[in-house]
Amino acid sequence: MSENYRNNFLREVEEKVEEGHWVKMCMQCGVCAGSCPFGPHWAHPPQEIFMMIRAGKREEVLSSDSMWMCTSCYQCIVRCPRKLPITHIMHGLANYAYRLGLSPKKQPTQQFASMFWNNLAQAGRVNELKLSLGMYFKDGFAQGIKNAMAMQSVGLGMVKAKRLNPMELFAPHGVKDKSGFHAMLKKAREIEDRRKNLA
Amino acid sequence: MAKKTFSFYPGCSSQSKASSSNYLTSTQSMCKLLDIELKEIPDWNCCGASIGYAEGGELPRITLSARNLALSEKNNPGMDVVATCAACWLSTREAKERLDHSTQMKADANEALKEAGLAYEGKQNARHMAEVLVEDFGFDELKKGVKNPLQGIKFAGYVGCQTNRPFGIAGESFENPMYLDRLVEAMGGEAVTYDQKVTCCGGALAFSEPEKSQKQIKDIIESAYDHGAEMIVTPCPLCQANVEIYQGEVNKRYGTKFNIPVTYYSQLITVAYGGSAKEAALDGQIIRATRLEEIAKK
Amino acid sequence: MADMKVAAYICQGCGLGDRLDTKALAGVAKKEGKAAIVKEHEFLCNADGVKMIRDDIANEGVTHVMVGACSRRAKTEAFGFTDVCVSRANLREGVIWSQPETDEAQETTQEMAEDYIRMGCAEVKKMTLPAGDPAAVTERTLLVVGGGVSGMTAALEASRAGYQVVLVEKSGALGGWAAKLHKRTPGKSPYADPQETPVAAMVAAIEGDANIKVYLNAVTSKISGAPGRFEAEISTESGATTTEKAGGIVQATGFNLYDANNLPELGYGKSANVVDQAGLEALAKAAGGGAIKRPSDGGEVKRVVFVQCAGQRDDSGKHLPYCSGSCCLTSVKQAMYFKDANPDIDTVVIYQDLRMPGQGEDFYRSGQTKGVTFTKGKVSGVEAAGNQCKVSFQDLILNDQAQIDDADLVVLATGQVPVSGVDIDSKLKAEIAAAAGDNSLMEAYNASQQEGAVKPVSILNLTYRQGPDMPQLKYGFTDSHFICFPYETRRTGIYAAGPVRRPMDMAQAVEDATGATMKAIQAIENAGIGRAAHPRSGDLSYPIFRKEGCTQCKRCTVECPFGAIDEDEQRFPQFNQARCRRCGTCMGACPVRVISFENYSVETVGSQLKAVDVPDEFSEKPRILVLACENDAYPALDMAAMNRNVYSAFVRVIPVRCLGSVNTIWINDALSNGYDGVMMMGCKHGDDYQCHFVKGSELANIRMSKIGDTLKNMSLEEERVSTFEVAITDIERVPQLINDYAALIQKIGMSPMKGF
Amino acid sequence: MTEVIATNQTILVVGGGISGMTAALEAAECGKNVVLVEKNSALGGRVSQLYRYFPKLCHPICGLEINQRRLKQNPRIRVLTMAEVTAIAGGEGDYTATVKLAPRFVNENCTACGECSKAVDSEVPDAFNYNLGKVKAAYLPNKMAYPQRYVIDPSIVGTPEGEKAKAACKYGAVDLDMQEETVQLKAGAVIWATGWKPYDAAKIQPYGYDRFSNVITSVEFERLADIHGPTKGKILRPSDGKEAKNIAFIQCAGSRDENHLRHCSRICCMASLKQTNYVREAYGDEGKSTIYYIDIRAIDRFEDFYAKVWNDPNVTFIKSKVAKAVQDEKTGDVVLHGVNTEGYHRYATPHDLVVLAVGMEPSVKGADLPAQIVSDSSGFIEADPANHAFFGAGCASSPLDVNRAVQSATASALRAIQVVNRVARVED
Repeated sequence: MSENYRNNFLREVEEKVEEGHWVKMCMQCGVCAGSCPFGPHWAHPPQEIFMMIRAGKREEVLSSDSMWMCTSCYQCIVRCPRKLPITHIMHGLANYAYRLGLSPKKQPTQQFASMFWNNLAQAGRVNELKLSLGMYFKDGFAQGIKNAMAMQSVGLGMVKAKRLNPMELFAPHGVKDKSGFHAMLKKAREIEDRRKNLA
Repeated sequence: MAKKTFSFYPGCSSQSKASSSNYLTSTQSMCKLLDIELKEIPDWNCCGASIGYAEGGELPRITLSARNLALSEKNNPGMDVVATCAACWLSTREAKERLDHSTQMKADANEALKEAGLAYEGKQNARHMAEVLVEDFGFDELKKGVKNPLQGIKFAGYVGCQTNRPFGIAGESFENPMYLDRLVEAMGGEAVTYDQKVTCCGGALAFSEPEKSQKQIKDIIESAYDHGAEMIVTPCPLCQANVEIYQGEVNKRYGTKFNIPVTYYSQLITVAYGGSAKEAALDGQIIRATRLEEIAKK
Repeated sequence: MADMKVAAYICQGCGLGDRLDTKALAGVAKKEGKAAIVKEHEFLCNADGVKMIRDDIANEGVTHVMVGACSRRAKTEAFGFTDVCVSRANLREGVIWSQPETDEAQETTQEMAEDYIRMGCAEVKKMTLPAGDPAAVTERTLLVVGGGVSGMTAALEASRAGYQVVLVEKSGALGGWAAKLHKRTPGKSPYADPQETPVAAMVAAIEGDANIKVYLNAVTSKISGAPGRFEAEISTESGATTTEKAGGIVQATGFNLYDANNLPELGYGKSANVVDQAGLEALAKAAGGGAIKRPSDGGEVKRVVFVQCAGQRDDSGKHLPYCSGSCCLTSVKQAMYFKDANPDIDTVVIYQDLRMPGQGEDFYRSGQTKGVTFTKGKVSGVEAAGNQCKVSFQDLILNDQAQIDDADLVVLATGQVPVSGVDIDSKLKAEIAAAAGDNSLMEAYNASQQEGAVKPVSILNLTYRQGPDMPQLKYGFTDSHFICFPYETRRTGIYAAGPVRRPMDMAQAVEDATGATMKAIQAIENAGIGRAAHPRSGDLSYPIFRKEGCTQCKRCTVECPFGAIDEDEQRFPQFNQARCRRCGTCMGACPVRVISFENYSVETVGSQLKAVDVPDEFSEKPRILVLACENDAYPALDMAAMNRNVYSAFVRVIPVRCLGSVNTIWINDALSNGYDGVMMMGCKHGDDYQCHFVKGSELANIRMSKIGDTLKNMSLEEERVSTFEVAITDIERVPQLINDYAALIQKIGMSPMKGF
Repeated sequence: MTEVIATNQTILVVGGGISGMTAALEAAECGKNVVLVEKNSALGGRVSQLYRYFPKLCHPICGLEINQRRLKQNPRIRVLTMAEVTAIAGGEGDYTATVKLAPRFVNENCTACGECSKAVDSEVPDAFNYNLGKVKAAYLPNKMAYPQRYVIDPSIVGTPEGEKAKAACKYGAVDLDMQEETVQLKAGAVIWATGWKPYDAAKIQPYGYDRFSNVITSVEFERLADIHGPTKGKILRPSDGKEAKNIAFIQCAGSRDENHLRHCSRICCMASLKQTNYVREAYGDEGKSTIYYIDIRAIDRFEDFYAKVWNDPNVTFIKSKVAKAVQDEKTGDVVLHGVNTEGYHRYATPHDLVVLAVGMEPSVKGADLPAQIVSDSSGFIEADPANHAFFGAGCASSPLDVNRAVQSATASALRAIQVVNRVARVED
């Protein structure tokens, strides 16, 4: 309890979380909470998360799955009377929680999000087939087959419309300068970690 | 009007045989008809979309777009960058704003780009194809080229999120942008008023939490139907894909009987300008846009 | 009156010619009105019509003009003759616009018009031209009581306008509350940071200003006189007393902070580390921009908690019920003291509603930018824990019972308590409350009257009959009750400024003091020419008092809403014209009718109501007298007429300055002259009173409640006299009231007093 | 040609609302000569369009009546209506103002008998009622109008309708040949009492003021409640004229918002609290009000008023900035969506009518005034030595309630008097 309402966590967020320095500007009007299309699914809406950060509720915030509800629709950003970049703060918190390993395990969007990144980071471009299959098989092979069967109609429809290419598995799209691309991302990560005293 | 040339950023989903390859095809046809030349950014990479955040983090994500912009500056100098995908445009423009706003961010990004032998200066604007149509042409100008007006077809202009917020098309409101409706009218079609025009389709959760996104999709289609739409038109590949391909799933989940075509503005223009169904990539529809096909036959 | 020559002019414009027999009206003016000159004109208010009247004044020696045309509220420029007495018979709004345009109505409409002509002629004959106060003098000096920012502002602004100033400050130095501040909240763009206080600069300006004479360690031990001729005895601590003359007074006596010792539950007095806002300013001053130390042990301050609304906005009845309006700004400013010195210090402001209006929002944002954090919560307690404090509160957003257990400093934002002297109405207020079943005030009052009870000390020590200080409005503040007229208090020529009027911050105090000075200077100028102040500004008439005949009943001295009337050595009323607002309440109060105005008197009204032709009781034409307040009821009748809202043709309306000026003799005369009913239309009274003379309508109400006996003696139904609260917007209600009353009269029947 | 006598000892007051009238009257009652310039056809400004004042719930036109009487009997004030200051040259103590006078097409012969209005058929939007209704194209600005003189709308001048009006006037008051005039006048000091305007509610897109008929502004609500308003004081909603008994008040509609007005407009909280009384007055216990707020800013004695409303069982307070309003096409009800942040409660609540407590912005931003004037980030005129003898008064200087606006106006009168007194001392 002694952390209660100390600014330690607020300072941590300001230092390490994308756009975290905005958190202190919230005036608790709640327009973000009311504007989010997935609002009802948030255990703690953005404005409440901001208050929790000021109240020093570190664990509760970072282990919450609320941030993972964000679909980047930007509704909150355009309505915020204090112009807080809420979408990015949510992404930033999610990313930070994930890096600390505090984010809820098996949070599906989190799995998808990291899968998506790894997918693009590999080839420089997204491989939609691998991505979808990856998603289906994230909970193991049997479940994967089930998922794949369930979505078969969709998949086939896509193939028929030439909008999903089985060959992607073997001859995927990608950037040519893979080494440069990888080096670039590696470097970017290094710098970010240095700036935010991460890792 | 004089020929226009842009540095083109198609994005992952608009590659050939990718989920919105029909967007690419119809865009290319549309540009031919409008005398727009698209110079693809060589060796462009994924923008990271907004979903990349978990693993990606801030700087790596921004660097992705920085690389594309750097490549464009290098290979397609003196042009605006134009994207067709909402997410690609948003990420690129957002990245550009942050890079240009923060000298440190720019320095850091360039430090990373150096590894790929590239440098970002910030010479070019990042625009969406819809902006080009609205701002560089304008509805009256676009109207002129119409050969086969889309007479009597009722469209629900579905703008969605990322072409609309936080930047949107200049002079448009976030809650009720009118440019798609005007575009539809310019092509001789009829635009219906409905209340889900800017509702999020939940694309980001389509894979991970389908029940959530499909609720969104249902609301959107329902409202479009209730207000008399027979076709939906959108500027965003993710919106298009979600709203079209999951209709079967939605019907299963909610016992509905939706079967409404979801098209791109580029397909409308191509058809209205006298392009063929093939040029408009109508064969790329999973739910056939028969009314458009009929007109395209003329 | 010597060589009075009455001329009556009857207009035929605006349909008067079509709807009325103006020839007959002219006949009435001549025969009954005894007008020497009577003229009709098809368009009286145009240049030609006005010229006609002017020529008669110039060439025919006309001294009294009766204009039979539109309402006295219309065409004032055209008919605003200043060199003769003018009465207006309201034939347009009062007759043809409020009566149906039908043949049946023709007869009663004409009768109405003829009566108004009779009334206009009768009235004007009783009027004389106000001569102004021959004794009018003025002293172009402003007395300012209180040397804080408000008082210093008043002094400097008055001097800049070319007036002399006497500034009296109770303490040994100028500056007041502001002098205790380390910094002030910003009063200008960009509203981002605390600013230097203006005290030093103002003190220097005052010392360098030959127009301003300053008395320190001094009080006003006695103030007598009136606007233009106040005399103030100024006593200094040393015991010396000097007398200063002044034309107007600004009272800027400021406030004290609410005593935090009343807040033990918030830890005050229990820990040296719990301070009020003044305490924090002292610490900040001591630190002189350096690190503020923890009072208990001089230790380093790492966490500060600001508790808003401490002992304010209190519904328990124990503390201040109001909001002081400036504490949120102050707490943010004080939090900045810490943040600007060392951003690592945590500063938390616990608030219920953050009240930083206007550009205060910028200051709020600036506080957030600097890292001050804000929590919507309600603090339940503060306890000392060694050199730190435990603050318990309900977090209203997160909805938990929370605690901050290591605060090095807790700052209580207590409120402003005005320094306003003696509540001269406390007994009256207690009586009113008691009548409403609440005895708390009466108990408090009685307690204050006990032997040895600490009596409040007067500030102004006015020698006024009605008490030594300014009347207080609420919670001890000497604010005006009016929204449109923030400076209209009940003491002409004396204006409250700054937090003694209303809790406020420095920026507002400066504005307020400048406005108060404006009013004081205006009072000085008005006094010089015997001109009335608001709301009858410019009025040169004043109460003329016939000493012989006065029974010394004191009603006038007690009832005057403005304390204008004192008592002389022989206990006769002593009128102070310059304090008088010309409402006529004294005239209405006087049982022997020895008080009157040149252009408004018992006769000007009495003669009108007697002039009305009252048909006999078989005519089925009752007569109802309407005495209407000229400020609200009369305009409402005009606007009702503009909307063509029809009302009974049996009423005859006489505008009065205020219901307070209504003398019961008018009621008696009306009834004994055979009127069937009297309606009195005045403004709302009570807490939210709308009477422009503060107490007029209330007094009238009290007087009329006593009229019952009179009616009994005349064996008349009590319904025959009724008072109504009317607002200026009642354009549909007023005609309805009239018609309902007319119906009621029909029901109870015609007055038996007719024809006696 | 309009004759205006003015010297550099004259005080020019720009704006004839309550602040301008007050500044002019206080100065004139101190013996100064004043020219009062008002761009509308009658004095009174915004307050004359209010039904009641907080916290007394008295009627603004009551004070207006007093001020008009003060004005009528004071020869030192010259009033110019339909007049706008277009330029000011010179310096402190010696200004020359250029004033543009728009034609009223009715001269001083007008007796306000109303025959011209009866004669014409064409109607124009009723500006006094925020265009909620229409008036004849020959009209009296309002029932309290000073000067009490009709106006012929330019739209009918040069048309048969205009001729009808002219023909109907027996007094030669209708003058259709009136031209725009420009006059120049001297002044020693200038008081800018140009007042405020309600923020354009259509810009607050989530509330759909431009799309939903049953979303109105707080100033429009005042007209609905007023006996002189388009509904004669009945609170009926625009879509279907149904009695609006369940009314939502949305605070900070434009104010405290980086996307709109950065400042807090100060009055809106009290205005909405006041308006809940209108609902009670009209419908008793059937009238329900809900106030959606961020902070209730009822400072000083206003707290009493807040406490009273707070204790009214028919009024609900929700700490929330409403996210979105949607009008139901069938019922006409407006559903408000959002989250009560006191403990996180999501709501989607239907109301008969939604009132936006729109913010206050200067009706002319400091930068747009025809003179060099220092103003703050919102365009309110600041007290600054660089403004020389230009003084802001009332809501031109800050978002203020009426009481504070009048205080400010009274203060500005003294500042102006200081200047002209200096001029006088030099001259004699």
